[in-house]
Amino acid sequence: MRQSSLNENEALTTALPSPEMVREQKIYRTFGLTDAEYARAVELLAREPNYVETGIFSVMWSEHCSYKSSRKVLRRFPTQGPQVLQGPGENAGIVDIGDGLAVAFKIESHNHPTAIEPYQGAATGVGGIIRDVFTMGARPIALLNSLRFGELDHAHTRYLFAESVAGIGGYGNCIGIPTVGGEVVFDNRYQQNPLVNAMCVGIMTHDQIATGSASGVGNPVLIVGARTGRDGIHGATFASAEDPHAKERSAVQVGDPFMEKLLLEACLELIATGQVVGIQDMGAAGLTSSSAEMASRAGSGLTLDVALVPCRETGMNPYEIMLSESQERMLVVMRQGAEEVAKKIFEKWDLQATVIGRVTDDGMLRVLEGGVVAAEIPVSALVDEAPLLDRLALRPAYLDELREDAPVLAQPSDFVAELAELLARPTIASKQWVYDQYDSMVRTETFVRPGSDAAVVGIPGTKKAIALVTDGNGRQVYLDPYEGGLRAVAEAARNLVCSGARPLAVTDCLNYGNPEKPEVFYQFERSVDGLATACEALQTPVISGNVSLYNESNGVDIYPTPVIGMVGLIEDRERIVTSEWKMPGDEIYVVGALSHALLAGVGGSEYLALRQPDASLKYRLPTFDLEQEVRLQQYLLACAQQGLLQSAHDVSDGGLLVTFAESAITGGRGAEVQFDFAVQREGRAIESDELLSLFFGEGVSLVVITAKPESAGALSRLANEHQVALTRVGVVASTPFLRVSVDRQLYVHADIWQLQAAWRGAIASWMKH
Amino acid sequence: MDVLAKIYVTLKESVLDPQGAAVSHALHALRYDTVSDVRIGKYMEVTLSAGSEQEAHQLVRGMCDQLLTNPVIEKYTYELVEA
Amino acid sequence: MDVLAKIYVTLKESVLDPQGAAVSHALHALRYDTVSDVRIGKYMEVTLSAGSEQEAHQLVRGMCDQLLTNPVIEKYTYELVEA
Amino acid sequence: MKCAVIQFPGSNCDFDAVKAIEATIAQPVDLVWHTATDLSQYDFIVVPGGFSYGDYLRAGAIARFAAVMKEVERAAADGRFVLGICNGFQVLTEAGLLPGALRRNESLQFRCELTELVVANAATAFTRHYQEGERIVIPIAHGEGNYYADEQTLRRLQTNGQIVFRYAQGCNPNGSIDDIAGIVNERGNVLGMMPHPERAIHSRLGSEDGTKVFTSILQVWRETHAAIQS
Ligand SMILES: Nc1ncnc2c1ncn2[C@@H]1O[C@H](COP(=O)(O)OP(=O)(O)O)[C@@H](O)[C@H]1O
Ligand SMILES: [Mg+2]
Repeated sequence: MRQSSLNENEALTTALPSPEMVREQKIYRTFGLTDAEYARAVELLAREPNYVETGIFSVMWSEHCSYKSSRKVLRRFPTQGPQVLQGPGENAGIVDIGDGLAVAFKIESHNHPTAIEPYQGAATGVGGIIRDVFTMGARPIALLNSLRFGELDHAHTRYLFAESVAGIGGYGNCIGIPTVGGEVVFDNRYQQNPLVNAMCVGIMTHDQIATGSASGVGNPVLIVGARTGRDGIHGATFASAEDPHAKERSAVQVGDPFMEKLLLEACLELIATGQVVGIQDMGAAGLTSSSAEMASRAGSGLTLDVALVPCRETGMNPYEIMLSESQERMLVVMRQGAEEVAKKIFEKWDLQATVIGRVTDDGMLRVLEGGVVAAEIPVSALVDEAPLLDRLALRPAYLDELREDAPVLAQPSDFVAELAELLARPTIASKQWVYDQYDSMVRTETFVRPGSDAAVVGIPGTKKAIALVTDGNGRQVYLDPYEGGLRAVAEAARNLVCSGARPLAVTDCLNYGNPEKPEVFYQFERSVDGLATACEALQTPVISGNVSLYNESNGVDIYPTPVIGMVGLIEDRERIVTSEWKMPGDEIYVVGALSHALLAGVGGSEYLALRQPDASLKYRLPTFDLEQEVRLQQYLLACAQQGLLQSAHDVSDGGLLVTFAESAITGGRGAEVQFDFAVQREGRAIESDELLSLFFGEGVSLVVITAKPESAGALSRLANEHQVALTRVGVVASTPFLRVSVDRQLYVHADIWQLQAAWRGAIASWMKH
Repeated sequence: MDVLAKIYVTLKESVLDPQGAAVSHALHALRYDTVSDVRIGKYMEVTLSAGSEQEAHQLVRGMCDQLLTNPVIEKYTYELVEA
Repeated sequence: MDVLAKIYVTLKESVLDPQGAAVSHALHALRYDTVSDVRIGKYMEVTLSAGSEQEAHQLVRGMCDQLLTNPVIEKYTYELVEA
Repeated sequence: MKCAVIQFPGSNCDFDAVKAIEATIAQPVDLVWHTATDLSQYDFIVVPGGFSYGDYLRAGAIARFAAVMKEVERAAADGRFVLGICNGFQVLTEAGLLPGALRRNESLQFRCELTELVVANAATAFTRHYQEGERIVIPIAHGEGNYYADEQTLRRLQTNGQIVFRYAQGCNPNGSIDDIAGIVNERGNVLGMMPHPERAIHSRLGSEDGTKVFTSILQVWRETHAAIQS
């Protein structure tokens, strides 16, 4: 197979620096390889790597591709369960939803590109995650996005936010996959490092599952889709660079959603022929990582000739072709002799499918340029021998300085004004300005559009539907990495349950600062412990995910921000539950320990951040009761499945009053709500702290549900069975007023249309600036 | 003085221009066979007043760098015309 | 001969240009106070070969009228540069 | 009534249109690839929504040159029914089958929401089952739906009753002149509209008000067909 020696190659092919120059001038450092890593590469090769090989090592061993900081920690996640058909390790995870059907999903970050070219950065993030899903043989049916930006009073933040949203919409709308949900949080901690995490969900039959494995000696390897240009060379390396602007050195990729739509259709048609051995999308580190990973999974080798790769630009050398991050490309291994099948299908879609190499059995990734060897590296050296770090983790001092007592906050004289102000905070306000820019309805299966606790999408040809959500709360994870981790998973699952869905599995996007700082690494480890524990308890294994580190600028790290993407199953689409209040006369209940809600305080809450911004990082997060949470969720699910719920909405950002207000606004209905603590308190009057904790605290898992009066008996029987606290607190009114009193004293008497104005218009009015 | 700045923004050569590619393809389908390349960019006309030609140059360059283009993927040229 | 056609497409005067208005607004916010008007159009570079200059003109006009512009809302001018 | 839904590269509401035809009027329907050169067997042709050819250059500008468009033109000339939805409307205006043009939304943003429409002409083949002046809710999803026609054309549309749907007062989502959401050609057999009736055929989707577009056509077709046969 080997056609010429490496020395000849140097002379013959390119004018790239020699291996000696790479060593002597320490060129590897500019690629992001450390001295020790370079030495290790020399050892593994038993010679000095040439320029191309050095480039290949550097991207494969970058944080982005090798997960060298995080890999060990990620092993703590539970990944198994009867529903799991494909766990982590492939392009996307897959869970069974019965009837021979399965759902594939994954979430991925595109934070660094977005910081410097928000439209294209966000757009190509969406493009990448869609490829991950259709690579598995699944038809993408829904997208979600989880976003973090600085505060909107900053012009540059508004630019980043507006362009990112436009880019996400631009890609998803064009390709015809509905964007059905997500979240947006605004906090100055993200001003320099916005987070854009995109999630894609696809549907498939069990027999369509494709994987990214290059097996079968002699099988042809094809590159399909877009031509290769000099886009984003070394993007993977720079994604791990401290300063996102360092990435400017490499070109940012421009996405072509039209091309991807064709690629998607062509690939699904190709996979359906049964002639595909393996298929993998080309994301970070392009041809290099896709080929190495495919060979590694099969324990095989690959020989590729870059001269056969269709290029967009002239004069591209092997280094550039191997490292290009041009979008909308895939690597496909076909059965021998089936090349024509691929070519025919791709021709119909006006796309190229070009054989560029073969599968071998010698475990080598061999790159030729017109038959001449340009690089030759054992696949195992790139993948299995990639560095694995034991980063130092140190408990940050700030955690021990957090105060346990309640912050001193004056009791507001006007709770309605307080509530309106909270509702107008961009993090809490309606995200309609965002999701109206997304086509959330294409495919005509979106039963619950953005705006409820979770989105719900129908499964054609069945009675089933799936519920989808992303959730994360960086400030809470910062205040308590472990408990914050628990909460992130619990909240995602709770949102699914509130829509009537049984949570199935998790995909996670772990966004953190610089892992070389022991304090940041501690946050990472401890929060993963929290996430893992909650996933275990809620029986939602992690089936796919993504890690984004080095979200840091000028020495300031973002909050540790794990984002949880979760999918749940609704067996009967007639049993979907939404969050808006429905009928006057429906009874309102709070599920969960209300008595604790009085005492848990406002630590970690949006309310504290609003009232005392300086104190918002100084008070402890209330502790979280995971067992209680599990029972609460099982109870809600049982209620939903028996059709007892008219609405359900969990208490999250902003606390209980915000939850009431949102259900009132979206339902266009007021309510009469009365809490009665007098008896249990033996007449002692409620204190100001307790009132604030009840109204604005975010410490205790609570869900507000409404039900028809005749359901009362069944609801409380089930509550006894599941040992959860259920308190009837009021009724949905026929007037548009939300009235809330505690121990017979009226605190809130709000016109819901006024609340609506505050809530609905807030982001739009910022964006008019 | 009143100036009309004509600003031409194009994608950098190395950056993919999907729009240009699609149009090129369409022109071929319409039998414009001799077309070898199409790049699509933006054309902006900005009318402004400035104290001097030099200031006009400064202003136009400023707005191009700050707002009208993103140097990561685009480049621009411009002309000034007395308006 | 190889020709580069530089084509400038703008909205007709009678057609509102919301994009221009938005950019103008943004420039004012950035304190470019002397900007009085912004119009935004397209700039296209088409490389082609033609037997003569006259043929090049014909080809470019043809593709502009047929595909590159919509006469209901747009107008265009172009220049030919020897490539 | 035989129905066709055209597929361009980049169409993405093609399957939704098929589903809607099956669900509302249960007539035979085929997906027809853009290279097709014979549509003579079809009575009703839908040019669906999406981003044909990426909507690059201008929405619909490239699709209008697809081979199948000659056949769509022929169908229109024959008096058969053509319905352009969203991108389909853009294609039909670019092709000159309908007057005017669709510009970028005034907000410069893509918009997807349920919009309230008023049926401005309930006498067309496409709106027979609505009441004149009826308010209906149908979703939109577009970035370039801002309808424009010069004054003369607009006046002609108005006097001929060619304006079929208007956005309800105060609900114009894109800046269209005279709140225009959908128009027919003079002959009345070609309708273009930005809102998506195929997305409004079941309460689960938020509205079923789009159903009557399909049932109207079927009824008119049946009447003319019966007339021809007798
Ligand atoms: N970036 C976004 N894209 C799409 N939908 C969004 C986005 N941000 C928020 N939403 C939608 O707005 C609603 C409220 O979001 P959020 O306040 O995060 O809900 P919750 O507190 O229940 O998690 C949800 O339906 C969510 O899907
Ligand atoms: Mg919620």
